[in-house]
Amino acid sequence: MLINNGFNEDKIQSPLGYIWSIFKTKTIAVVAMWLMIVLIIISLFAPWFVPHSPLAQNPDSMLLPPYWVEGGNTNHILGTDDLGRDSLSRLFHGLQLTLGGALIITLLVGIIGMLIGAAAALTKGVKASVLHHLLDALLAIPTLLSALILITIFGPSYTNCLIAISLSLLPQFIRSSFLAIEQELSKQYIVAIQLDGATKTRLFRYGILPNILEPTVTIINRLFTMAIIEIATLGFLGFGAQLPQTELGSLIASSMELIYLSPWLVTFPGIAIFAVIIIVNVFSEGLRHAVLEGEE
Amino acid sequence: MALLDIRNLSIDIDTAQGKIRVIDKASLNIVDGSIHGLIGESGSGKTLITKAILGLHNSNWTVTADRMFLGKTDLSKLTHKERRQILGKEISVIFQEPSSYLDPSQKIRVQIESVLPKKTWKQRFRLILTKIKKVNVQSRRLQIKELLHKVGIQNDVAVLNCFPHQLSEGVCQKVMIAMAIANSPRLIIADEPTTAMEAVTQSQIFRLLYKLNQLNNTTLLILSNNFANTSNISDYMTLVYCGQTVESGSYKQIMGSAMHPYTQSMLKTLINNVQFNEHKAQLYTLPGNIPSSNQLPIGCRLGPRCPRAQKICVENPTLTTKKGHSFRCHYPTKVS
Amino acid sequence: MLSFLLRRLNLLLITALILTIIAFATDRIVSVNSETVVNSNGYIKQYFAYLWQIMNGDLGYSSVDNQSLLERGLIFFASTLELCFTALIFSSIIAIPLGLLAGLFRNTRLDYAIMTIAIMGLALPVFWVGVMAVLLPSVWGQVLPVDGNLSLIYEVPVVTGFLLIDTLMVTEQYELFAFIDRVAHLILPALVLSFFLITEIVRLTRHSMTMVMRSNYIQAAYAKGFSRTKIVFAHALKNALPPIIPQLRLQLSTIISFAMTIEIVFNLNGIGKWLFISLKTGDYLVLPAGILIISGFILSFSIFIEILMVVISPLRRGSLYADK
Amino acid sequence: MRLICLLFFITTLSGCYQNKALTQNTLIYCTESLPTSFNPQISHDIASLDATTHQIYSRLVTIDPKTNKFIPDLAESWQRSDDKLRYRFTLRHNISFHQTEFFKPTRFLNADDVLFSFNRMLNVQDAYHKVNKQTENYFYNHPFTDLLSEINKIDDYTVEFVLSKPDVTLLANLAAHYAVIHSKQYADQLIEQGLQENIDFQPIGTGPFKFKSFDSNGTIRYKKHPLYWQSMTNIENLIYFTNPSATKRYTKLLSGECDAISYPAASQLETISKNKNITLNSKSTANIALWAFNTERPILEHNQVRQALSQAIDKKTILQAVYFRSAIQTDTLLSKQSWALKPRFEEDLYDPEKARQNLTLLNYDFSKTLTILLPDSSDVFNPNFHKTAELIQANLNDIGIKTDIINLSGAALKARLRSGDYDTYLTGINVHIDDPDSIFRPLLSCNSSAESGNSSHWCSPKVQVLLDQSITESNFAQRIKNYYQIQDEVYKQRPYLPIAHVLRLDAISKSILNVEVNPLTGINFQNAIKQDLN
Repeated sequence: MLINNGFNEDKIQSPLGYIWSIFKTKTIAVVAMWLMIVLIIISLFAPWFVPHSPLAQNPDSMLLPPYWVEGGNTNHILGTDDLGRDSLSRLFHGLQLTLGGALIITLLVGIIGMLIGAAAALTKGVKASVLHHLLDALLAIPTLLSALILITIFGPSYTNCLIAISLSLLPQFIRSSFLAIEQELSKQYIVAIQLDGATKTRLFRYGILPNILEPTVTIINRLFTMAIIEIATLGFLGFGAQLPQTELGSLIASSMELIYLSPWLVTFPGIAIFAVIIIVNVFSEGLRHAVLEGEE
Repeated sequence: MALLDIRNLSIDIDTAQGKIRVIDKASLNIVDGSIHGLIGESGSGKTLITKAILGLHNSNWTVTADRMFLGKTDLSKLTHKERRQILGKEISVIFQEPSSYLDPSQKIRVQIESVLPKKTWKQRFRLILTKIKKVNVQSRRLQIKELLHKVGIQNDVAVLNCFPHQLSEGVCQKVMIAMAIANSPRLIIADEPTTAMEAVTQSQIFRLLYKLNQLNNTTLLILSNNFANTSNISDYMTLVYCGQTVESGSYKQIMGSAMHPYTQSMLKTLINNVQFNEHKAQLYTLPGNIPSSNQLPIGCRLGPRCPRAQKICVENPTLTTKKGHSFRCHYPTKVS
Repeated sequence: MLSFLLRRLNLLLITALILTIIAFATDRIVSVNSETVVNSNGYIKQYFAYLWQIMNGDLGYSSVDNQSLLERGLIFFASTLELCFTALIFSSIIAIPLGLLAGLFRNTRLDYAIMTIAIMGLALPVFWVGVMAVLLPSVWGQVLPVDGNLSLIYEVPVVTGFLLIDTLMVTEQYELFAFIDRVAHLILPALVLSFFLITEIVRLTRHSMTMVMRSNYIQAAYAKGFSRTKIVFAHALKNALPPIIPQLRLQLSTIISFAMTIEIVFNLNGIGKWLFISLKTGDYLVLPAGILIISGFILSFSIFIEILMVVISPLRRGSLYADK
Repeated sequence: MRLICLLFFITTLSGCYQNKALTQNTLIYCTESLPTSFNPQISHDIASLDATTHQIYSRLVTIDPKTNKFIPDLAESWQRSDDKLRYRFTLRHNISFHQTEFFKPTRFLNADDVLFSFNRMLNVQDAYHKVNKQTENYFYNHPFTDLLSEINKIDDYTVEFVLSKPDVTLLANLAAHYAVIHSKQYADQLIEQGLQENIDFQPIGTGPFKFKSFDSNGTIRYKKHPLYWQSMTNIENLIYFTNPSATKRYTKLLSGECDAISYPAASQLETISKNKNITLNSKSTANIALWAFNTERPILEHNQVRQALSQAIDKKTILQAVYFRSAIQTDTLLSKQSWALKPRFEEDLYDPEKARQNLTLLNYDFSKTLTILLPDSSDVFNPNFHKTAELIQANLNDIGIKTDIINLSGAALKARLRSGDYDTYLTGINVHIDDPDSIFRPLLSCNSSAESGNSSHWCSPKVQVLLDQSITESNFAQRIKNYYQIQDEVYKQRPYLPIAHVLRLDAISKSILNVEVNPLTGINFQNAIKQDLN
């Protein structure tokens, strides 16, 4: 049986198009992608989605269970907290802070880290070695500790928590992007570009950037995951978002004492964090596979 | 008598863009005791053919063949276990870049030992005895030493105690050959054994292979992209283009009366090297490029580049065989 | 070998110096915050004085209970290490076989199943799992302790700081019960910490195994007619496992970071809880002490691993002679 | 498969991890906070009292929990002189102090010890008077100063208390937590060693349990005092463990790691009362949660404004959401048990509409944002300040007042209080002595600072005079009258909005019997017995 019947007159697909065509075949990853888009939309436009204001108290319906449990009602799908505030609305707002914060951090750290990493990889001598040792030292400080230091200095607040997490994740990201770029630099075609007399920027833009897609997807995914976990952790410990703000971690912390009375209040935010991380990871894993297969 | 007889071997690979037929009806007939050259440009599918012979293909390959016999065993119908009995004992393989084909975490000694025939229980018992009583039995050490000497490694002790990354490519290849001949197989497949080696080492290796063929009567299948180099030691040759075996025959038949335009073009490059051209004249090549694997033409894959191609070439030509000289071409012509 | 050691030591020194500068800066800033230090000396002079203090093993004293921060910090850190170590063993036992299987049967259902479990491990926020574990006793009854280092019944004097060892030293008094109690207290937190570690180890093992199984020498081994089992055990494992260690080393600071959170949630007396409680009570001086203890450990441990790898792995011995 | 093995392993291991032989004679009490010292003379917080009063020390007299009458303790008997100015106490013989690693008593308790214990508080010249800087402590020498003129040793086993004026409260004072008896011999030994500070941190007493160790992780260990003169418990080791999280404490009670816990979270009460293995012990206290108005702020200067704001607060919801069942709604500073409480028709003020109208009438500036200051951690009198603040915020929002919640802890909070930079403050007061003065003085006295209680910065000369008069007032009826007047004034001026009187709660495993809880002097394990439930 002949498979290639007729001359293949399709245009040669662009690499990105090719990756996309591979990605499309991975159903789970595509589903994850759509879920991610939904999540991002929710976190961007949370105030327009929620049925109730996250701060609106209702003394008549305190500690309602979710609607499928006896005693719950459909007005509050996920029930209410101890002040009668709607859990679903608070969850959406929590997503806005947690997921939104993580996105901002990822974007910020991603760009800055990539630039510094590239600069470190492309320069040699004193500058690079100073950067190196500084990175070594910073990497030896666990992110939670550096976040605690920065928050102690600046004082606890949501913004400061984002800044602290960015700063504590930055060294890790620089290191990973540096390693990825350096690995790429040792390859033959980079030498060829260098021999062409390309400038550093040109080398980076055309030689390196298109070829570190796979490691970049991995480290950005990791960065994002860590950012979410850190935001929630700091929120939980009381160093992040302060109380009226409904960050997911601080939601869990503030409902902890109610765990025997209304375990849903602790369960749902945790599941939300869990789901967000799973979705992002499945998406990026699918993307990574597509990139890998595309390169093969 | 044919040691290896393959007819109409096809390999399809599943990719994201659908199935691609990478090997299209390749045929290979290797005479016992001969040196057979399988010649084609890089990416023409030589290695794929050997992988199919060895049965080392991935799960997303579909291998079909009308006939695939090694001596009297049908290679296409072997179970895993039966195949393992043949590999290493009846067919051995030598690869290009030999250092990467040696386990980096084991010393050469261990690696060679592992391919030697399995110890019987009696031998093992003796081995234990040696350790206790220092009884002098004919040890494996001696066996290994002999092997290494056979492939021309003199300082065997030093080499045996090395890790692969401490040795040069040439020595590694010799070790590989030593491991390949350890079980005196009937067929040795050498997959571009000299690529990326210095000229001196290259000729050493070739001489070694030639010697093996002459002394032990081992059949050799040498895969190469270098027509000039390989043709010198080959008794028979098969040319591959884009997964299709285009022509195959004895040295004399190929060199003297090549029928396929691709073979002829190869010969032209060879002859042009021997006879001096005019000053500043262009060296001969076929026009065009090798198509990429997802853009293969139908029918005769040389079609778009063939100087004699016609409409009918979009169909795959049938195999024509005359006195062991076979080719696939709609318009075969002998060039004087 | 000697020159290699010297070079490593040199790197260690420079990095350690940078760390002391960071710790010094933190110390100054938090001191200003708590309005205790008025020092007219120049910063450089102050820094050298601080450095001298550190060299003498003096990281200052707690402003709350006036105890030596170094001593307290080290005792707490020992507990943290114990947790990390238990979790590491725990997760290695589970994750390495899983990772190997996933790498071996890459892109099969088995692989997907294992990787799904692995991703879940990362996605579960540790503090949340810790909070949910609080519900266990109301479901299980008196089965597993969910809080604290050791049952208060046992009085174990601090000898090494590692409770697992210290409890073994009081067997005369409590037989093995103190030790068993300690192990029981470690189970839940170590399990939670292993979630993250399992993810990491499965990923690393799988990747390493995939790389090895794709490599030429495995192809060669197949061509030699070796059975799959023999190939995996004789060639693949030996090459796939060592690269995991340095990779895991890079995760050390993340692991400790997670362990610190777990300590706070499970109320374990580790360095994380110590820092947390001290910060809450306004004892900011623990921060520079914490930096020096934790980062000092991570640094020296990294160097140790690097040397160890050079000793045990033939491929890396090349770096003894030249930087590649 | 692996998971099943693991689970199996865990269950087998955990099944035997608790050793019955060791747990049998050990009682673990999990508390909310650490004691500040081990001397109830200088530390009056409930955690310190729980850890010391009944466990380490004895007093001359105690109050029978059943009859509420004074019964002898270290004093065998006492006589009052006819002029009601002299009380003569005969001490029990053969009372031994604790023998510990740091102190080996060579004699029994005698009059010197009693004299030393009281002189430390009363006599400014005493070598121990200023030890541990407790002179700044408001409560330190207050109850006795005006009451006693001198204490005399008649003989080794007789002590005479001479009052400056006739006063019936002496016995009550001697039964209070601060009247514990220390060892003079130990004090002398410490002076020799130059370790005077240790008297409050490595305590020696005559109580049923002797102090063994304390580490800053929050563990206090006591051992049974083998020479205790009263009936003995079967508890050899008494361990206190501090964990601020109520959920954690309850979890540990369930997992068998604690035998009793203090202050279970209000939200757990329902679950606890359903649990058959746990007894819930609740006692009403005078501890009160308050919302203080900073009267120095121009916007809150007017008492009508404070009244109106009080009307806007829905206390019922606060009680429901924050306290569940662990408190009683109140509108007075004094608890119902207090003899000085002025009976008043209990009215629920809550009327937001009227509050808004009143404020509008008063030309209240609605555009101003009110600040609500609150401590970061919970306290005995309020399990969740922030939630309370959020409810208040919602209430005020209903009548159109914007609020800002400011959450501070430790030093930052103190500094803020000192600076007076806040409009309102969520606070409360912990009452140690069953006397109205102990509530009124810190909250209302002009001399009391915001840190020590008067966070309203309210100073009324009239109330101050009444306060000072009442302490020295020997006529009980007059005293009550004075306190009624004070209550009227407070009600009118509203420097504070009282929210709730809190219950003292302890959850105790059914395996522990005979635990007594006195809301004023703390928990008592003297007669506690641990039994095997299985």
